[in-house]
Amino acid sequence: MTSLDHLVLVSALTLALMLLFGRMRIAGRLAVVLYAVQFLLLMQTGALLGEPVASSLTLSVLDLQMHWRYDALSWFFAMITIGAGFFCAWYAAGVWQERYREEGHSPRLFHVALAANVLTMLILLGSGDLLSLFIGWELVSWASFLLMAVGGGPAGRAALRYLVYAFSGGMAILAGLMLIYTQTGSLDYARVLSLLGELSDGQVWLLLLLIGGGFAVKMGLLPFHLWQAAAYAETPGPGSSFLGAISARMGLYALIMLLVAMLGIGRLTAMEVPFTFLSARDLIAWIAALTVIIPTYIALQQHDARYLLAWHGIGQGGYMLLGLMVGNAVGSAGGLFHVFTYGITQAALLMAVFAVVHRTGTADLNKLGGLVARMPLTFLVLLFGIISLAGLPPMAGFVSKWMVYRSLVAEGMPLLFVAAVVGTLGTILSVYKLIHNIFLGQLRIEHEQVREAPLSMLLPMLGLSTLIFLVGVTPGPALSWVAAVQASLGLPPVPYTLGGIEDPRGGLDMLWLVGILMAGFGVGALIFFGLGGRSKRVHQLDNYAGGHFLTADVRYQYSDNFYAGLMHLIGPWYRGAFLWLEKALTATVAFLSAVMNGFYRYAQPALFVLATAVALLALTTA
Amino acid sequence: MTTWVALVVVVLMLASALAVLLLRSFVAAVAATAVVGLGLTVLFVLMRAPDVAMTEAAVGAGLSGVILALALRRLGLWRIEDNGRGDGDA
Amino acid sequence: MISDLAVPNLFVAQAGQLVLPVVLPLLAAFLMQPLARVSTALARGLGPLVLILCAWITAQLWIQLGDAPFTLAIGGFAPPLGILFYADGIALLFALAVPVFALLFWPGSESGGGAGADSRPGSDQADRDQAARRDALVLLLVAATTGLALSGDLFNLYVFYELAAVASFGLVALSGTGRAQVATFRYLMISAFGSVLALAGIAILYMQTGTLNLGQLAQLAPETLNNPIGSAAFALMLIGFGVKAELFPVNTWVPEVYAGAPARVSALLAGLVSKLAVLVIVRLLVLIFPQPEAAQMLLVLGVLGVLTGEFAAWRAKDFPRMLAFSSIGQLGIVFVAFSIGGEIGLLAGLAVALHHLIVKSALFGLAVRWNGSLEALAGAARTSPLGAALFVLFALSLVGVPPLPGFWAKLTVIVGLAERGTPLDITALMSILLVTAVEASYLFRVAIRLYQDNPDPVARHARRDLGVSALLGAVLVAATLGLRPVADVLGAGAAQLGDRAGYIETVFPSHVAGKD
Amino acid sequence: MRNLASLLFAGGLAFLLLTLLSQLAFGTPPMRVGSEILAVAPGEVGAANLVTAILLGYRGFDTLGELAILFAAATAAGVVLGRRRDDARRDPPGGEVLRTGADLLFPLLVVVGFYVIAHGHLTPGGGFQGGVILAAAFFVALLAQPARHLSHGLILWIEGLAGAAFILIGIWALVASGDFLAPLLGPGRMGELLSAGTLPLLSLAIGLKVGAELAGIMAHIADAEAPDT
Amino acid sequence: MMSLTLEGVVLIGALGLIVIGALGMAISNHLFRMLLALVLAESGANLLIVLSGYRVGASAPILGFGDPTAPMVDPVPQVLVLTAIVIGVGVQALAVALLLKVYRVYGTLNVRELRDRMDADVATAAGVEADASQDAPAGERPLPPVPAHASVGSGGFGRRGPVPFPPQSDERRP
Repeated sequence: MTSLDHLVLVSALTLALMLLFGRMRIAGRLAVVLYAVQFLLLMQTGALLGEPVASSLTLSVLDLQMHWRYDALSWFFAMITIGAGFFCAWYAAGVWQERYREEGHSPRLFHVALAANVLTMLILLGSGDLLSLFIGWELVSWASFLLMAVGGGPAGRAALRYLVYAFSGGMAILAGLMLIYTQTGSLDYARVLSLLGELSDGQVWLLLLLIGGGFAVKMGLLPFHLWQAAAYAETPGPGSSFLGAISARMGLYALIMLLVAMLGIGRLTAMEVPFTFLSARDLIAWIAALTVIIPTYIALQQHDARYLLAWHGIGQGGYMLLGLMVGNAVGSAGGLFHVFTYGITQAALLMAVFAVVHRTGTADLNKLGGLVARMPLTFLVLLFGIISLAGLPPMAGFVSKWMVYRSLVAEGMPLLFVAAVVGTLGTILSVYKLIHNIFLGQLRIEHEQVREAPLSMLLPMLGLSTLIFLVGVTPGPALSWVAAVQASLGLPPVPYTLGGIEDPRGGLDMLWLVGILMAGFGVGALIFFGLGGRSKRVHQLDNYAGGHFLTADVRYQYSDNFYAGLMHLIGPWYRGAFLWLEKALTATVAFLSAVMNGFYRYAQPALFVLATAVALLALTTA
Repeated sequence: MTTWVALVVVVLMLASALAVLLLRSFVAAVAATAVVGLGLTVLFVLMRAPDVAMTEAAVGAGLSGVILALALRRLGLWRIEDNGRGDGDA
Repeated sequence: MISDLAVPNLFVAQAGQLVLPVVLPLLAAFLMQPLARVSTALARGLGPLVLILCAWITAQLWIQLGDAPFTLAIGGFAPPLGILFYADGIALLFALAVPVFALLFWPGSESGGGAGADSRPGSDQADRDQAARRDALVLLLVAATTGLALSGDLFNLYVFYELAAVASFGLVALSGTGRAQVATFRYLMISAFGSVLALAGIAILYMQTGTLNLGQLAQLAPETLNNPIGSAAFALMLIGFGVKAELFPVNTWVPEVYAGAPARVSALLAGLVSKLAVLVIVRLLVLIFPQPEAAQMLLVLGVLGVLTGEFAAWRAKDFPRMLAFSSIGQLGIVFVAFSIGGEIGLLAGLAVALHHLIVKSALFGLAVRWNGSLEALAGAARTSPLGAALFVLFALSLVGVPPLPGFWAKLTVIVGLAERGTPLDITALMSILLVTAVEASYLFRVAIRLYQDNPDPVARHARRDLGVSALLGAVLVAATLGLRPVADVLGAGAAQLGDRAGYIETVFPSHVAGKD
Repeated sequence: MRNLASLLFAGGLAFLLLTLLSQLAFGTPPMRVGSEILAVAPGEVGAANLVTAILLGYRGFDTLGELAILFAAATAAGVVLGRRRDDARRDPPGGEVLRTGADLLFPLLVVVGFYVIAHGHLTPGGGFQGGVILAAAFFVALLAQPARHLSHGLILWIEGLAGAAFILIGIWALVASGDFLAPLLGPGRMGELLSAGTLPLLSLAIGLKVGAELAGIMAHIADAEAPDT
Repeated sequence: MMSLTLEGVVLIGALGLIVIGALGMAISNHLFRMLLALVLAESGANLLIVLSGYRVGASAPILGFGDPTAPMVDPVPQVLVLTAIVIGVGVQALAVALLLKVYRVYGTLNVRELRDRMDADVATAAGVEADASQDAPAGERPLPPVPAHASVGSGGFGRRGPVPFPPQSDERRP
């Protein structure tokens, strides 16, 4: 039994216990404890800095060996996974779970789904060969499907759509694996690695298309992104946070394995896209950039806070891949680091939104407003979150995004840089919409009695917010993990310091930056309070406009249809393109299905028998 | 000699078989089927298979015809003339 | 005479008793209707009793004699002259599975004759007669399928095949609806046409070799059948025996029949009978037609079956029909697998076939109650949660989700195809992967629907059907947990199944081998 | 369009089968099994009619399967046509001539049938042929008087017991000699009525079974409701 | 055929029967004629089997029936044919029984009329009769509706959840 075995066993135990006792009230807290134990066990494995930790379990099927091991990359993703599981279980453990039960859902099913997700992801991350990678991949897909589908109703439909995408992707991956298998005769990483160099460019392209495409589905990379927003947004609260924080990153993990660990950036750079001046790396980087831009602007026009954040999740994945495709120390570190910073950010944001939903019953941005007075702490969490999401100092998201930008500029990719900035612009606009429509403006009359989110939900949110801030101020420790991951992947490790990175061409020191920021705030506060600091708290409607006193039944401030002008300006050009693709595929399947059905409904089957007999006989005599 | 007999029988048999498909009257078609059975019986005899011939005579030409004819009655197709319902071949 | 010999001969396992699992159901079937006139209870109990006995005999023989393949010359006539039973591991496995599955899906009163659309309140006597006929037909089906598993004589195989066909015609017609009768007639026509072609194939084969014994045919095949004539004979027999095996162009009867027949009968036909027909084709392929053309035919038809079946299922509107189309697709995969040949191909084919046997039977068991349109299934999870959970389990395995057995079976097929790697194989591989995605889409559309809210869901399952499905589900889970031993057993079975020389050696022990 | 396609395919089938089959040496079969059986059958089984010797001896198991198929067809026909309205229209009874003819023909056909059955191992004929004749006798009686209540029960008993007898003879052989359907009672003297061991018994069982089966089927079909129009 | 031999003639007869039977099964519009065609094809197959055992100049395989010195024809195919004939007649009888039943239910045996009536039957009984197929009328429809899962989030970009209060921006665009 190695430490990895312990980890997976405890994770499996979590699943089993949730299956057995998930019905009980204590289950949520039990899950929190168990995730904490898993986290500690993971810390103990030492996979980050030392040698990869292998599992003692091996399987062989059809002469194909399967084994599992954790290296720094696995450790990094597993840490985020378990952490997300921990915080989401915590969020779910108290009031949320009881409300969920009252609404006629099964908390047990939810806990089971969450535990299954964590377990399967841990298995996937430990895969030591391509077959176990595929199996882990499938397991994760189905566990996510379970978590998405437990909500029922629209969640079920969204989950089904996800399933079709994910499973098609899985089949593409299997096809790619078989391609590798026919070429190398093995599915073992080491052996495949040694033989992969002999593949022709055409074969590598095919491989990229099949395996990369399959992995890209999970990551929501263009053009396979259509499923993600609805599926993530419709999932029950903590589940949605969990999925948003880490689930799609499994796709990134697998893509890293394929693109960086197996093929290598160098090979990608050397491969030219036929008939163009682009290399494969440029192509992927541009896909990533488009993935940043398009979903972000789609997020801008969402009217549902959950969907807005879910669409962002797709866009943020683009940054990560973009950073990795730059391939230098800072860029790849930025991409990897963004996995972490974005994970905690998205979890906190979704938790805040679901806290609002918990209290008000809606996530419709057109039906909310002014809640800052009622839910100040939630507001604070959301504020921290959106600052981080938008990539502004002093939050965690700033550090990772800055690293990506910087590497793009430093490596001479100005167009991609512009694309990334355009994406960030959209992010800023849309997160402003988010916080404005929920917390600012006029409080709705029906929300007059709304209270702050319950403590059991508030605590994990606040914990995550603190983490966002702390990582923002002192990214050093987290960057040390990233550097270890880079080392294990064979990338140049990022030169990190406690406050950021060190670079002769311009480093980053968040300690200084935050210090200056704080100093600015301090000066402002000094001025304010020095000048007396008088303020008076009044009710929002204790006011008058146009000579009339305000009444609560009239809306003085409209937040719906936010950015209508901007939307009009941008136009609808990008709206239908990918949907059209999806519909065309569906219609093709429907048409084929109708044809096949017609065959089986044909009234004179003897004709087919006759025709087949003739065909087969002709074949034999020919 | 037997070859010529066989040839005649085969020609007769194939003609009857075509008649089964082409005749509009089902009674005639069933009769043609029985003729095919009889032809088969002769061929079996020629091929030194008396047991088979006997069985074919009893079954192919006799029993099977009876069953089919009985079915025609029950199906309301027991009409010698053209029934005019387009039930024939297309 | 009897008193001395009866005891040792009947109660000590010996090869001669291998006929009993075929003969006893026949005996019971012959006596079923007269017995029903005498005592209804006796007639009702007779069928299950005989099945248990058959299973017991087969199991005994397997335990005591089954280490190596053995033969049984019926009537004591030396091999090429008389009819031969050949029992290797796979044959015995199927011979054991037949009575067990027949017992599990023994048609009860609710799926019996009375449920038809045009059923009128018949007299008690008529009902009892109908029940006796039904039981007799199931027993005939059992005898026929057991015979298919064991027989080592080409024409004997044909006879049992026809017996299985005729018995299943009767069983399908049981539901009594007009649609079922039309479906049965259509089935009968296709089947009979196929039989004509198969007979022509047998005639050609006999003309070429002068024998019907599979062992001797295997001996003679390399010199006499490895030519266009041999391939043509195989093509004809493939079409003939393919009808029940749901081979692509001769499977147009499948959806109507499975939708029209009582669900338990569909379970037997889709699960069991089709597998035995596949086994016959595989025996022919392995023993008599090892030439690549034969395997290629199977591959092409299998791929077409996979594509048509799964795509058609995508649009099916009712539950049994969806299962029927899915069954066509799955059997297509079985054919593709067997066409790969070699040990891996046989292993893959066996794995997919056995997996499909378990899963599709169980799904049809669920269809006893879920026999209507898919829309009507909304919310069915509320009335029968176990049924819905089992459906999800079976759907997962059918689609091929690790670590369920369905995944390993499919993976074996795919690896086998990839290893051979001709363009045709790659096409087959891609087709299988493509339709698997389609399959997941339609199966889980249903799964989601089962868990929808619906104030008026369909009736719950009868305890028996649910029990049978749960049992098969448990077998599936057990196979998942004990993957390695199962794989070993199957591997050994596949090795035996593919051992042409061993077959010949078993039928004609060494010194006769050179005999002409 | 469909007809054209069918014609083309049928033509193709004819052409292909002809080219294939013309390569075979019809008229000079290899006879691997056949000649061996011809050589040993008289001694092993003792039937003068070698076809019967094979039918009931070497390939007796096929014959059992065939009986089962016939039985299955009869049973299935029963399933399909099993329910009959009591008020359904029946055919009118046959005329005087037919009835008298039937009365004469019935015993004659029965006797001939049994004769054919009994001599199956000596001359052409046997269980099947005789059985068909028995069925014909039965059918003639039916034709003459359709309204007469058919004794389904009797048919059931005959077919059940005859089939059971065939199997029981087989099992007797299994018990006695260890092989199902092995020839018992010795070959006897070639050419005599009571020769060829159990073959005549089997032949009788087949005859009765086939006769009952076919009679049952015909009774079912004749008994089916006549169309209302 | 170079010279006219018995086996050649019979071969042509057998093939002719099989082909005519197959043709008949493929082109018949009437189920009864289909059955007759099947009978023809079966006869052809039987003839082919007997032919495969025929030996030029041999006698029937019955001892003491003909010339005792002459070789005999192969008896095995004859046995096979005996079996096949009986199987054939059984199947044929069952088919007749089915036809009677079908005719009683639908009043026709014409393939097209039958299909129309079955479809009508299903259409009227849709939702009422549990074991009737819901599938049948589909053949007449041009194309199936896009299934539910394909149109999730049909607005494209996941505008789901509660119905937005004002009409949404894109619907107001000029």
